[in-house]
Amino acid sequence: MALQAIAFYLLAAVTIAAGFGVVSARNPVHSVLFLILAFFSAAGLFVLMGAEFLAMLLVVVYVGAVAVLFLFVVMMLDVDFAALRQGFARSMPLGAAVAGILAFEMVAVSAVVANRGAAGASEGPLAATPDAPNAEAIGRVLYTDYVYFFQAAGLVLLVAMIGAIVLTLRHKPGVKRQVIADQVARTPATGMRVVSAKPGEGIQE
Amino acid sequence: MTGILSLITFAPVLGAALILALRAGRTASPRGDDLARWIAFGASLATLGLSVLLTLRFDTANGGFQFVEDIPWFAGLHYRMGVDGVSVLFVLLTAFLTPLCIAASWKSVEQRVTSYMVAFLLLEALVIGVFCALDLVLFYVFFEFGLAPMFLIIGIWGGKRRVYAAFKFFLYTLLGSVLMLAAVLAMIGAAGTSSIPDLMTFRFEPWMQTWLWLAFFASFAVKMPMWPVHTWLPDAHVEAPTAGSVILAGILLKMGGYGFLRFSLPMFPDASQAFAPLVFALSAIAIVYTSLVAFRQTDIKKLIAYSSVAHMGFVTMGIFSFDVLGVQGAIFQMLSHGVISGALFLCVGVVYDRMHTHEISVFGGLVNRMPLYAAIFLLFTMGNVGLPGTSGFIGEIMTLTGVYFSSTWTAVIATTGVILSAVYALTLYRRVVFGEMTNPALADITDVDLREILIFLPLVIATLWLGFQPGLVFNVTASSVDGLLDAFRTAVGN
Amino acid sequence: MIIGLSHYLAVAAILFTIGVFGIFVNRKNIIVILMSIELILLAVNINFVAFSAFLHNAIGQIYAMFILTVAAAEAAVGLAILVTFFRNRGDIAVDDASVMKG
Amino acid sequence: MTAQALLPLIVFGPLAGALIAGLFGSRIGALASQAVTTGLLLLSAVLSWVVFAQWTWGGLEPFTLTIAPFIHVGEFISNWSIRLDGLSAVMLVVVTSVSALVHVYSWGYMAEDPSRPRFFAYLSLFTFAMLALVTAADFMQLFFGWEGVGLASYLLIGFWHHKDSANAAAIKAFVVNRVGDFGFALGIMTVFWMFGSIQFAEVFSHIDEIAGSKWRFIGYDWSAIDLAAGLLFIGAMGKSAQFFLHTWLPDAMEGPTPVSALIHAATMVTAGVYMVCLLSPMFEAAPVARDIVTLIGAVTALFAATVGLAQNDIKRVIAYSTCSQLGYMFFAAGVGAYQAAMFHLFTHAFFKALLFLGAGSVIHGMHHEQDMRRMGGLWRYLPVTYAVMTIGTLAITGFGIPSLHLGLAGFYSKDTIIESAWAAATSHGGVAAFAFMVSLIAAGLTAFYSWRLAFMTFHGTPKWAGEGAHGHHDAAHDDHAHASHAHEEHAHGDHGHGDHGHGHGAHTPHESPASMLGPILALSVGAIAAGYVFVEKFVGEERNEFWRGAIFNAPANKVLEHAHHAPAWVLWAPLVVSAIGFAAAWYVYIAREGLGARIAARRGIVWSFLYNKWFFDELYQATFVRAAKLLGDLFWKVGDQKIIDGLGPDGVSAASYALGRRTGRLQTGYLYHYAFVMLLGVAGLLTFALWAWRA
Amino acid sequence: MFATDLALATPLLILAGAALLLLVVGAYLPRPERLVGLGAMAALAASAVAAVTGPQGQAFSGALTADAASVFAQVVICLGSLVAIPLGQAWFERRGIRHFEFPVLILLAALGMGMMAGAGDLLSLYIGVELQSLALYVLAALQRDDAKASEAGLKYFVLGALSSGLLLYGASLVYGFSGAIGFDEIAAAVKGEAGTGVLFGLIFMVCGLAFKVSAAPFHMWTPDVYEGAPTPVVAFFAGAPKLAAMLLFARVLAEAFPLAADQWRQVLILIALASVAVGAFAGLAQTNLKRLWAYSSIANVGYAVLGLAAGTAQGVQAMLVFMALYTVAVIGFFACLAALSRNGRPLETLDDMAGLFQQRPWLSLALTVFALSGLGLPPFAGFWGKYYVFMAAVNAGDPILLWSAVAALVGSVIAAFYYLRLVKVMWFDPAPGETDRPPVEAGAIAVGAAAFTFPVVLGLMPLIDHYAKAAAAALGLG
Repeated sequence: MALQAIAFYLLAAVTIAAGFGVVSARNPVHSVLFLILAFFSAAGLFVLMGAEFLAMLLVVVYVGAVAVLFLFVVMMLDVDFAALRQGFARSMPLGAAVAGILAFEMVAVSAVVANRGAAGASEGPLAATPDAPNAEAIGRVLYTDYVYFFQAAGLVLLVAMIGAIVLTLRHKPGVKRQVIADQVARTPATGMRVVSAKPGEGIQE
Repeated sequence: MTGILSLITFAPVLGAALILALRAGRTASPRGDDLARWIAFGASLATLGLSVLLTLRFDTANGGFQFVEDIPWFAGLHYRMGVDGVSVLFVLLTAFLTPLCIAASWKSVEQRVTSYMVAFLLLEALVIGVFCALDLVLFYVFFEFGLAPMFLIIGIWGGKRRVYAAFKFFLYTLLGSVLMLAAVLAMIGAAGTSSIPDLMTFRFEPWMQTWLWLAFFASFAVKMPMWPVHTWLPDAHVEAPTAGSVILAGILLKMGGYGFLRFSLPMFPDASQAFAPLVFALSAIAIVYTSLVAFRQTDIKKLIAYSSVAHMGFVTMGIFSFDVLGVQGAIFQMLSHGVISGALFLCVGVVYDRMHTHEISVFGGLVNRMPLYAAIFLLFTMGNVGLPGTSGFIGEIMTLTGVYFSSTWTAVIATTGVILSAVYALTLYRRVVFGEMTNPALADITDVDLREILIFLPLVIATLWLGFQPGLVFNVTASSVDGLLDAFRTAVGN
Repeated sequence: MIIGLSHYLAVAAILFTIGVFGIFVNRKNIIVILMSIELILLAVNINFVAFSAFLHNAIGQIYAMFILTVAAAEAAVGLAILVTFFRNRGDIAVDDASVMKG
Repeated sequence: MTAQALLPLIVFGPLAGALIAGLFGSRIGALASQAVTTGLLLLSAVLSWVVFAQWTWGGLEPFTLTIAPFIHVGEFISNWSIRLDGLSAVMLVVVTSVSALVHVYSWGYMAEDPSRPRFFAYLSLFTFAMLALVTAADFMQLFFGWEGVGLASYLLIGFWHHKDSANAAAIKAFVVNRVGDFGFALGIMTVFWMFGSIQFAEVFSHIDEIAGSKWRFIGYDWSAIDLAAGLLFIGAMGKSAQFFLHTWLPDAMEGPTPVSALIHAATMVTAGVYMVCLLSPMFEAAPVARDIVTLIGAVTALFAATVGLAQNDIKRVIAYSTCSQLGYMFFAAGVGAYQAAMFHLFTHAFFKALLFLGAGSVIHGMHHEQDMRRMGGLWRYLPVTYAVMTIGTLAITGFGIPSLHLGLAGFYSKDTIIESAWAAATSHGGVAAFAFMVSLIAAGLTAFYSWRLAFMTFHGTPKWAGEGAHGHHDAAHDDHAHASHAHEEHAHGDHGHGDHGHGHGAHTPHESPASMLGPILALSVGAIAAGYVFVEKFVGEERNEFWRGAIFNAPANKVLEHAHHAPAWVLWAPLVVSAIGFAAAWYVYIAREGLGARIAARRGIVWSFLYNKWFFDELYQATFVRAAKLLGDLFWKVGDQKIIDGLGPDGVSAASYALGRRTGRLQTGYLYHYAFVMLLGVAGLLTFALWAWRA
Repeated sequence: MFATDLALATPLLILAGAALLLLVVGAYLPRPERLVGLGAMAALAASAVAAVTGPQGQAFSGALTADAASVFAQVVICLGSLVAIPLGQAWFERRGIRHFEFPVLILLAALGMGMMAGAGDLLSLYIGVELQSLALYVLAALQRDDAKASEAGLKYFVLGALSSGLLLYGASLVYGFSGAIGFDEIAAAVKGEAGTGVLFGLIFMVCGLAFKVSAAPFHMWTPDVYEGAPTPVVAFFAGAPKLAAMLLFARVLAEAFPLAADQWRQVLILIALASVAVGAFAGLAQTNLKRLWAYSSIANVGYAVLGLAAGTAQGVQAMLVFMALYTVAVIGFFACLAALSRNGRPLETLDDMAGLFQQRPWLSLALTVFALSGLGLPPFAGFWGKYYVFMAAVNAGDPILLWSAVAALVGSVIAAFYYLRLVKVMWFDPAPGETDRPPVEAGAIAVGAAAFTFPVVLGLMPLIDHYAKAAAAALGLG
């Protein structure tokens, strides 16, 4: 139990510290790195709670894709970082105060009432389906009970795709582009021409 | 005869639609403008004809609602129309004044004639609707919708500060009205019906009556207007075109008094009685205060506008005397004021058309070049003063007498209005009509022409006829007023 | 010392606040704001997973999984918009995004 | 024809004339208008006399013709009707006779005026209104006539509407009358609520029941009937130009002189007296009101007489004289001698109309000169006028021999009043005693100013410009007169003479045409004989048969009986004081000609006080007019604009707009601010929830 | 079983299928815009028809509800989306932007809205909201070469994501403390006394949803986004999405927390009054009409929320009627703006509208109708919406609510000023110059919407009343 507690506190502290790092780092690249750290440690917390599949997902999807995407955009946008180092705003104390109140309320409510609701009945974190691995438990329902959401989530991703393309894809005139369909549709007949080269004359075009 | 009320109400709309159909989207042309004028005039005359028919067919012995139409609408609301003795004459007054207004605008409105005529006809329809509606929400719809055409009439065809005046008019009135809307909703919620006849017999809880009364009061007091919410009126009048002023003073102000009679008294009798001292105080203040203010005005229209406020003070006072004299007098005063103040504004319009100003100081000595005009103006000035023999007198003396018993104080203070009205009205007349003609610009001013005479003639006849034979009105209103007051007395228990 | 539900909720709450804080305290870089949003979503995920674990049902985890999915989509759209913005302005300073106001 | 058939003709004849002349005057021309109105009026007058004769000698019984309903609301019932009784019979002849004569007179007097149709229309309209007044059977019609004559008065005073002073005077007359009507209207209301009716007959029949009741009025409990009578009397004060509300009458002289004769001497101004007499049943039950009537009447009689001493405008002198005589009538009524009041009203109509028309003749002859200081010696040029004016003066001063019981008209009526006052004073003392003393003093003053007028106008050296060659023998005096005249012009802007500019100086005074002299002569007959013929009918032994209940005397009221038994000194005293007045006037204006002007030039306190009419105009100007203007401006510029608009629509809209701007500024365009606001919202709602839900 | 689910989801399936199909079509045809547009319109119409004619019940174990309320919403959503397509396509085309994706995104957004309208649990709530939101973010920034549009998109996105975070956080708490995500189950779990945790979560969810309907204090994005986003897009997302979000709002409150009505009513009243106040006051100082109408929409949402705050079936009905009528009016208004330009420059400020009545009488008449409707002048549609809302507030029997309604009414008077100013400018002021000939489709939509707002609405009210009542009844509040 103690080990679990140590692990929790460690991971929790890192998560929070990394989160703070994300918002306070002056260099956006550092922010991304902090974000990755936060994801990792959060994944650790997931494991502590017995959600291994989700922890995995977090690392793979988030760190592997989203965070890298961030990093990619940060690099791509060639922002003048020197100009961005102006740090926090003057009104930060007020903001911090309000944020503090919010945090206090949230934590307090969580702490005070956590054991009152439905979740409060249980003694500790347990796997939802003790007889099956985490991944399997999710997999069983995902395509049956939750097919509606599954499909909808697909459409969400589709929207994201369309959006990303519509917003960023540019058709610059005069740029030669690869047209795969054309390439695939190419047949020997169109791709090559048999020319009979007469000796001594070469190919005359 | 069922359906005649809808016909009267929507006849002007049909006229407006016809104008739009024939003129919409075309560029203005003299012939097209004339067409619009004639259609509007015809439509308003048709409405007048129907209204006269309505009044003739009206059974004066019946104190209840007549010519009732009732079509269910939605959410418990009905399209329900009907008139009783209190309202039928207001319908007639509206139908009577509108053709005169259109005729009065014949030459003075040259810009955007089509829109003007449409707005005017729409206004007429809505005002008639107010007086005919027997469903609370329907009433509110007509009551409020009327703001829009009036807003446009003031704003488009008005004077220099027309925008300010139009906004002031609209927002002032709207503020009062939304409070009334809240009360309307509360009433429907509490009584479960929006039918005015049903609500007239429904007894609201006394505490609720208080609030409802106040909310309705907010609206009607602004509309009347009562002191101290009268300040929109002078501005609106000064800036409005002549016909707009006529309708405003002649009819729109009456909607407030009509509202008191139709709603406050029968539906909230206890509150009405409790608040009568308030109304008395405000009325008395209004009469003295606005009369004194009128005395100091330098603009003819503003002066008449302030005098309207004073005259409406008699109306409110009379209504809340809960006495047959007071109530009958108040109704009479409203009708009479409709005719007289309308005529006075038309009088101003005559000189405005010629000089394009209504500053008093510009005029003087008009009698020398415009004797007929001077005579007409004099008659209505005397009507405004409340000279016996004109309709103005009857309303004043009746309301005063009605109030005298309930509140002698109020009557005494209000009676000073009789003196003050003479002061400001005669001073105005003197400064405009009498004296030497000193302003060279007036040298070529012409007397009223045939068209103007024909406009004034019905008003002259009405003023004098009602002055000598007020029974014309009282016979129509008597049964309904008696019924109203009987119910009131039963309700308050004495 | 038992690590209970409230511990996890507290971590999530703090992380959430940091995320929110990051949005309005960062004046210069929009991309950090996008990252702050990711932090918020992470906090929410911690919540869901924690509840799921303590409730002994899988709904929370599935919910969290969908959040992850949608968050990825959101990040994609967000970054796409950011790129558009950058192309128009040549910068991604937060203060730049204030043409429209009042 | 019966009286019932004649009465409508009498009443509506003038109306028809007014309408024809008024509406079609410009079409049918001046002459036709004059002919129609005058003809109808003459007809009316003749018929009135027929009716009056029937009443006086034919034993006609009182009746009321109902013509049409007027107002029928609840118990408030009024009809258009014609009431005939002793009072209205008297008034009918007075009104129609004087009016007819004035119509005729105006043919000559107004001959040069371009607006004659209008003038005659107004005159006839006035006559109609006056007839409606005197034949009213209820308070509403009474009020209708009351205000109708006010309207006509307004129109006629302002007849020369290009004259600013005339317009001002017209408004003043109307407004001051309105002040009276304020009381009148309240009085009617009191009557209505007390008696439940406004019909005279019904009201009078219930007086006994109501006599003791109280009415709470502006904070006090009043004896209801005193209150009603007192309020109604305020109306009478206005119409009859009694003290406090008298200021309009002298100014009303701005109107053409025939108007002054008809309206402001003979008829309209007596309406108040008529009303008090008509309401004698009420006043008999209202002792306090009667005392007020007596007091006001007496004060007016004295006041107006004193002011009349110092005036220079010929018409104004007569106007103040009228005012003073009306005071006599009122205190006569106040002491209970309603018959005497009516009698004086009757005789006064003749001689005062005579005086006015005579003055008009003088003015006409002098080419619209009205200032007596520029007259003098006119008897030679205007002999007929001089003769009739002398008759009028004798009549007004009440010349007659008490022992023979023979005199001019004023002698009978005025002496009856003085004797009645004496009678009342002996039985009640108090106010009546004051009235008696005043009546004697005023009689002396009357004699003084009346003779002063006669002397200044007809005797002495001519001072009009046409005689300028020998008028300038006393250069200093003349300059002085002019200077003082200029001063007067300056001090009293309302005293302008728009029309006389062309006139004086160029022509010799001339006698008036026959159309003017005829009516004057006719009136002089009345001034001589009216008293002698009717004294027994009106106030003598035959009075009860004559009035036949139209005037009510309480059983306790024996004033007239006592008056008939007044001691000799009371009978002789008026004659004596009149003689003193005559002698004084003779001394000042004939024997020591120029003394009057010198007294005036010295501008003593007394003289100034009198000349400026006790400073009433100034007082009213400084209080009511100024207050109205100040309050009007205050309410308008501060009340409406600053407070109501400033705090109301303008203030609210400005505040809203400012708030809108601020709210808009919160919308900085910065993302972080937006996020911060959202966070504030979350935090706020959470805090609210924790607090409100006690969770 | 699964077939039943699919049958119930038919309206959504039509949209999803059409979106996918048209995407493919668009990708492979050389000039697909018109075809895709027409196809999308057909799909929307079909979806509406399917919703009306289709069966009702719960699908996917309660994740999707097809009931009278969702049908009501679906019809409005489909109509609102339908008109946005020709409006937007023509508008973009005139600016040389040819996106066949535009109709597809509209379809997907409509799908998201459909999911929201039929959401039966916290998860479909979230995914529906996100589907719709993401599509809208993209649409807002669609005019990608326009700095304002991309700024609008950015702000919308960032704040929208924040609000999603709030919503999710709330959802997590609700889930955690009730143990379920289905609305019915939540209601069953929290019956009796709702715990603080659940209510805390509820507040977060309310905040998130308030953002979606742009209620104060979560409204800050609205003016900026309305101003920056392409006008037809604004026409689209100022209308139907708000109705969907409001219905979702109602579902959450009515189906998951019916017994906590006394608590959430207070929160809603606060939000409503704040919205009305912000909408009324901030609008006063605006000169840009799109911003102005943003504030107007904030105020209007305030009224709708007030109706919801009644916590009764009548309140829900009021909210639905209000939002339906408002949707038409707001689409019409922005259609007017889309139709109007002078020398190719769109008319956006108050001054631009000067003297419009002389030049474009029909469009300015339409704008007048929308303005008067906005200020709640009877008998325009806006009045009837308010009428229902206030009627509900009155009948709820809560004095606080009653006074709030009165306060909101007073707020409408303040707001009346800016509506009137628009009328004033168009009717009273002289025109600075000729306007361009308005495009047919925008003009037709504008005038049609105006005709609906007045007077057609008077005839249709019985119908709208009936269906809204049925819809409200489906939500099961008393």
